[in-house]
Amino acid sequence: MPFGKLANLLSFLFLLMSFLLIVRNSLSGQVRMFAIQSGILAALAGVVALFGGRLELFGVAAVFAIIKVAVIPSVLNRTVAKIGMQRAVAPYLGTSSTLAVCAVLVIIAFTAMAPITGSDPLPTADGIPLAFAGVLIGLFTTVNRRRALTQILGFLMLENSIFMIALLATYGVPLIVEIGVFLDVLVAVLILEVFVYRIKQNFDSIDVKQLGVLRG
Amino acid sequence: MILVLLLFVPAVASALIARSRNSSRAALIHVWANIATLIAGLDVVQRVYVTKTEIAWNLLRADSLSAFMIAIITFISAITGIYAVGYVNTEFDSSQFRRARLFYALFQLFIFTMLLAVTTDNLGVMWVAIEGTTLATVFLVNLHDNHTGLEAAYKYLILSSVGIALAFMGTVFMYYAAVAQASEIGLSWTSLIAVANRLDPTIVRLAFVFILIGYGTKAGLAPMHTWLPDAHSEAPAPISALMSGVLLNVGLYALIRFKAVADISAGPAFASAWLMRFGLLSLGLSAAFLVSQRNYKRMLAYSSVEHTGIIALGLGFGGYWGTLGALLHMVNHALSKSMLFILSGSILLKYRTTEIRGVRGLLKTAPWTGRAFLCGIFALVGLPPFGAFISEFIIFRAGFAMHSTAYSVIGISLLVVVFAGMLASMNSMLYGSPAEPWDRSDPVRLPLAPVALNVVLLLALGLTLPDGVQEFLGGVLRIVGVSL
Amino acid sequence: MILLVQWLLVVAGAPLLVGFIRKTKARLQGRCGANLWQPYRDLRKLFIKEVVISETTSWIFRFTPYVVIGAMLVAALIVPVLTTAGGALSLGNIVLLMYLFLLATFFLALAGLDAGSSFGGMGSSREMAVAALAEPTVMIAIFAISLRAGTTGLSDMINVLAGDRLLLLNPGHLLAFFSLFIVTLAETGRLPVDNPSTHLELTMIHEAMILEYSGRYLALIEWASAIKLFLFFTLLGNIFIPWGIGRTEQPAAVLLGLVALVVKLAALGVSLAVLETSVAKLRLFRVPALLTGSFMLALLAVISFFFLR
Amino acid sequence: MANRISLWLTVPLAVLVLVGGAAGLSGWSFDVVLPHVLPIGGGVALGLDRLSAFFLVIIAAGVLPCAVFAFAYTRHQKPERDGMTAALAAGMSLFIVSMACLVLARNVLTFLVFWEAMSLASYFLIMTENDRSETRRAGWLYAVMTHAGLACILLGFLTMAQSSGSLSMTAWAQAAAAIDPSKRNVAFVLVAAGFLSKAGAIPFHIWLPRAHPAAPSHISAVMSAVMIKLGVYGLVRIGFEWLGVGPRWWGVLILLIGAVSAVAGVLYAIIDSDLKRLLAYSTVENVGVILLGIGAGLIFHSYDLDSLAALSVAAALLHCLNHTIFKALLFLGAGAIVHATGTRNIEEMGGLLRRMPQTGALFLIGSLAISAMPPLNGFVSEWLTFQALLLSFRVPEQFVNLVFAIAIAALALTAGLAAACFVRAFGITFLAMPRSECVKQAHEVPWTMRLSMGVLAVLAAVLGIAPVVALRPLGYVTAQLLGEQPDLAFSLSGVVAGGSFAAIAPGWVGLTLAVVIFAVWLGFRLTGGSLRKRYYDTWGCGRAVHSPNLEYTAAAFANPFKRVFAFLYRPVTAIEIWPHGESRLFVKTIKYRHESRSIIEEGIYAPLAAAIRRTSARIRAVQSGNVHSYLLYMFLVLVVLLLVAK
Repeated sequence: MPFGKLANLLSFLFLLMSFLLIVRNSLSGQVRMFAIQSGILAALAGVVALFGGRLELFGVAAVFAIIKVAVIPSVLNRTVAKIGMQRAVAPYLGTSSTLAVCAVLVIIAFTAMAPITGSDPLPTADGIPLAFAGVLIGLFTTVNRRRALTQILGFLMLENSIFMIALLATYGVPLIVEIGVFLDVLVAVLILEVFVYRIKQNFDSIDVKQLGVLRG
Repeated sequence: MILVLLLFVPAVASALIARSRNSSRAALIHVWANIATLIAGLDVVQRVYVTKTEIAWNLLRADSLSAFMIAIITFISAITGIYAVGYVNTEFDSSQFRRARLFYALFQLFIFTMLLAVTTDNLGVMWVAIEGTTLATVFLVNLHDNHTGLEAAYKYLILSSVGIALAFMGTVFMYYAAVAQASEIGLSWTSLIAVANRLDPTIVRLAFVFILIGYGTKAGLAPMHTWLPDAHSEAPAPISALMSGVLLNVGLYALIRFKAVADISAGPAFASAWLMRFGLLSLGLSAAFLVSQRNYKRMLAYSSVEHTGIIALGLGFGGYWGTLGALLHMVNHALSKSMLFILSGSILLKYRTTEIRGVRGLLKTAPWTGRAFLCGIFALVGLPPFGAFISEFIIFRAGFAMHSTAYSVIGISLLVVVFAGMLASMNSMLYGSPAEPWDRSDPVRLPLAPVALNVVLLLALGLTLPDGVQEFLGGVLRIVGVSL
Repeated sequence: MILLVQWLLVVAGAPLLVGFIRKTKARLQGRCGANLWQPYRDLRKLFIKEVVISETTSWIFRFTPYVVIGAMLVAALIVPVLTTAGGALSLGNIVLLMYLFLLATFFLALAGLDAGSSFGGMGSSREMAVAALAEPTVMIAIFAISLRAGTTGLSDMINVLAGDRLLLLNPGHLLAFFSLFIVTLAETGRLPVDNPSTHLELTMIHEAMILEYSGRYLALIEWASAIKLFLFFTLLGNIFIPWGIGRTEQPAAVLLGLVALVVKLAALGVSLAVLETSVAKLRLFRVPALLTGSFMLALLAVISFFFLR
Repeated sequence: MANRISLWLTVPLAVLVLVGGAAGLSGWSFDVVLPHVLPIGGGVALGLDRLSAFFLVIIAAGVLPCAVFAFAYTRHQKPERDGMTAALAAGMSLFIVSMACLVLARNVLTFLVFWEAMSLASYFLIMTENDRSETRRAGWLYAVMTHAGLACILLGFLTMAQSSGSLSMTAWAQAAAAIDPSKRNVAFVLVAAGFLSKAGAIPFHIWLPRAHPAAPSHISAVMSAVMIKLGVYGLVRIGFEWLGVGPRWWGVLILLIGAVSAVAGVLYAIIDSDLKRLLAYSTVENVGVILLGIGAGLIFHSYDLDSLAALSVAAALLHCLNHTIFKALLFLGAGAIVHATGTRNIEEMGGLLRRMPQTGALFLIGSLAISAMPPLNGFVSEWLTFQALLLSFRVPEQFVNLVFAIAIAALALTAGLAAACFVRAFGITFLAMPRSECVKQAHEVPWTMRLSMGVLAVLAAVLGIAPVVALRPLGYVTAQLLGEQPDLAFSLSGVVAGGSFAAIAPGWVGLTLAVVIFAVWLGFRLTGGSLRKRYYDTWGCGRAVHSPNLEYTAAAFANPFKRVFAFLYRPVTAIEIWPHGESRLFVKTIKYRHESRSIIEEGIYAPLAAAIRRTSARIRAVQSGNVHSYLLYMFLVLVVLLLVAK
């Protein structure tokens, strides 16, 4: 199974997962989708390490798997449990129009990434547009979704896609930077947890729309 | 050696404060840490200026541009740190010791992350450090833990993290462009500059787009500035002074670093054009908000967006004068804005409201705070005796020299609108007769002294430019790749 | 020396001109009218009578008559009456003349306000309005004449104009004459603008200001307004019909100048009398329309000089 | 006690400026550059030449009496405002120094720094009595208008610096021919707009009638008499020196602005019943007259009729000096009245001539001078301006002659209206009976105030009688500026303009006037005519009762002008009638208001301010408080940039 084909398959699966994450409405379902997506990404990291001859990537893949598949989803689930039942808060765009927008975003991703895929010597180049589509979809989720937790998931999806692009384009960035990024993402999520909980206490619902007092 | 020491002091201080038992010990450690950082910082600047070369230690590296930033960071944090002690003592009574301790600890951590951002040579570590600054200040913005504090902090975190993620995107693409040329190349800025002329221009342009949006968010450029007014008006005064005065400059520092690379590979036209457009947009947008503003802390926050716009215009005009004007304007803005936020803290302590209508006859009730506030506003708005007038004059002269007269004309007319708006607010606050039961006392009187130092420096920058400083700035400009 | 003679002639002759105009007006209205020397008798009567002064007035009220007569007497020194050679002092040109008249009006208006009665105030306000609106016409008329004569000094102006044979056929010259004639009516308070012989509070402008004056002060002011009329008529006569006035100081030229002056003044006096009997007083807020009309005439005079050269 | 000492600081400063000016006029000149200060703009470059020296004399002539006036004026303030007197003195000294150095500035940055320092100092001085909200508004409007003026000047200077490649003005003069005309025209229009806003010409004058009444009287005296002239100084510099010889339309533009300012200024002054605002509007009028002279000079300069240009510039500068003297005298007079009565509204005044005889007499001299009455200095400069305009027939072009005709008509109308305005101002304030209680107890002001006014009155008389004192130095100034002596021949008493075009001997006129008046007065004394006088009531149609409300008020006096010039005032009449309770027919009180509106304010500035406020309100909707829209902005920017920035 040549290296390039495997990487493209995994990237495609990654994009599929992000689409699924958008469709799900229940918080726990979304967290589970995110865990699976991170798992796929960890596998991709392993594949790149194996074929690309980058041994230290195995370590990175392992750390990535621990943080993104185990630690963060458990933290998210703990918060979901603490928040308890939630009134369903419809996002700004319905599911069908969201998917239409995501399609457009994929096309934009392909046009934007044209120069990169054109000049990239590495076999994994074809996956980059897919990864970049993940970035745009992650960003769009934070815009579209009204619940704080889903916004955090959107942000995490964005981080994952960027890590994926790094993997596909340059077989990963130097180690020190990787660790720094993971550390920052972890701390960011922890702080966001605290805030979601604090919002729940003050506004008894995590709909971010109530946070609209500061104007002008 | 010296760089490690510079970073070591705030980190250790933050840890020590976290474990200290009473607030007076925490304050003591805090003040001494600030002074030590200032001394270390000035020593780095002195070394870089004397030896004309940079100091390097595997990951850390300080050339004249980072020495310039270190000087700003350490000086402003020392000034704000001293004032912070007075502010915390009056703001929090003894019962809220844990909150005061958290304040001091995060304050030192904040300084550590900023210093790390400017002293590291590795662009990835720089990104991590800048993301670190956001994380360090989130809880400081929400120190008072009320509804609006929570809202501001949440928005600040989400917007900054998303923005910074895009910046990392840009860094990855820049790294990709570099790897395509020379396979075994680290993510360090010096190596990037060395290979810059061989990079593929289209990829560098794409990377710079992400960098501009990402670090533009941290610097407060227009469409991405929306977190800034909320965060700076809700944070306690010393913190918003530090954020507005220095953190925005760190964002601009990252932009300057990447602009240097983009100018060599993709030609100066691309980066300058977009910087000018974003700069003018932030100037226009902030002018609209400053015309009739009701809250004086938000007024100062929007004026930060305005000044970032002016600095972006300066960088956009480029050439020797444009960049020199931008650097000088960074210093002027840092000094005047931090001074004004400190004073807004005192005003808040005395009048207990951030509404401009609520504050009247400041010159009568708190004479020294009032007079300093007057000097601050005049410095901020760019009136002659103070430095901002000179730097704006240089920037717009460069605008004319670079034949982008349209930008200069619109810029200057927007500055007049801003002047009208801020003067109206200042007039209603300083003059008039205060509401009846008023006493003539300056809150937080002693720690107000460092503000005088700010005024003196602003006047010095306004009236003269000693040769030593001009030479040092010439060195900085050479690093950025601009020569007379 | 000739200057002194001219000066005395003006001072003495002014009341006679007023008497002559009143006489002709009376004749035209079928009345027999007072004889020519009546103004002199009025002045002598006023000089003897006791002066009644209002308590509310200040020193300005008592100082104004002297200023008014002083201004008129100085003006008399400037205008060449019999000969153009006598301008020894060359005090000033026609612009100074207009300002002297404005100085007199200035003080008269102040005196009108000083008494504190509503008539004085009304008179001053209207007099100043008329004087202000007349000023542009005067200046533009002077500009028209100076274009033709190349100078604004009175005596040189007359000398230059006299040299031009076809002067009266030149449209600009005639237009300037008519505009200046209308201004004379306004400045000296003659009929279409202001009725000199009435004491009806609401219609009088010039008379209202001097309502409070009596005795020798009133005499001085009456005499000054007579001199003003005399000077305006000599100006009109000498500038617009420059022939007849003497060029040198010889007695022959001066006598010829005297004869020419008498003829011109008589003609102007009769034309004024005819005008006054045939036209009624304009409503106050129609006067600006009249003055704007005269301004247009003067402007046409200037334009005709430039465009019809 | 501290503020007494600080007041002493202003007087020596003014004397120093006077000495500098006098020395400069007599030929002493220097050029000094301080490289260490403001190094970016090439250091602080100060140079003294004859034109700067003349303006130094103007500054000193305006400031010295006001500094003396300040002594008594501030001593009677309430004690708790001690800090205010020291601030006032400090502000005044900074004001004097910045004006003096501005006149000496020789490069762009120095000029701009001192220009703004002057505006700042005057802003603080206006804000001394800041407990009134109208003062704060006036101060704000003044600061904003001045800053807008500075922005125009900055833009103009930068255009010139860019096209001539240097920051020093003298370099511009040499390179003027090489610069392409369109850039020079843009620079001229911008910088002229900036200077006109400082000089208070019509389209930019709205700050003047608000700022001057708000400031303490001696400060508004300095502002009106001196600061305005620096706008004129700038115009003369760029018109005749820095930008080289300009095209015709420069002069025509300034001439028309001057004509409009003169007429509109005096028309607004006539209907105003606030004494200090009335004087402020009359400053706009006098600036108009000065601009007429400068406009004529520019036109002659562009036709290379340099001797005529020198004559008109000399007339304009002489009017600058004269205006400084009599406007300072009038403002100090107004200050004395406000000090004595406490009110600025002339409707409430009356009968002050008996209660304040010396102030009244001095105010009368000021009124005569400003209405250009013969024996005083106003007449000489207005007469010279008339001659300059009348001499315009030597310009060959028809269109330009027509423009001059309009200018002459405007100047003449202004002269008439100014006389009417100051008859009203002096008459209603000083004559007849007092109309309010506070005016009844008015008393004469301390001697220092009267001294400063007296000095100015004497100066007005001296310059009126012997104008050669000012005309000779002006000859050298215009010679240095235009390389040509003005077309003037002047002996000790007489002045002859334009060859044999016009001659006048103001000295002799004054003398003969005095002699004739004395002779007539003496005549009565000697002839022994009936010198009997009797004091009795004013004639009131036979009714015995006589009270102040029978008097003619200021509004009534201005009514004829309001009717005739209704197109400018567009008056709004409002009548409210309060009937007695029972029936509509019995009226208790009637309130009649007849307010006029300013075309310029409503036509230009109000819509502009409303437009700015509307757009900014719409833009403010961007910060809607909703984090999703913030994220949306970032998302859109990213997408747009990806598609556009290739």
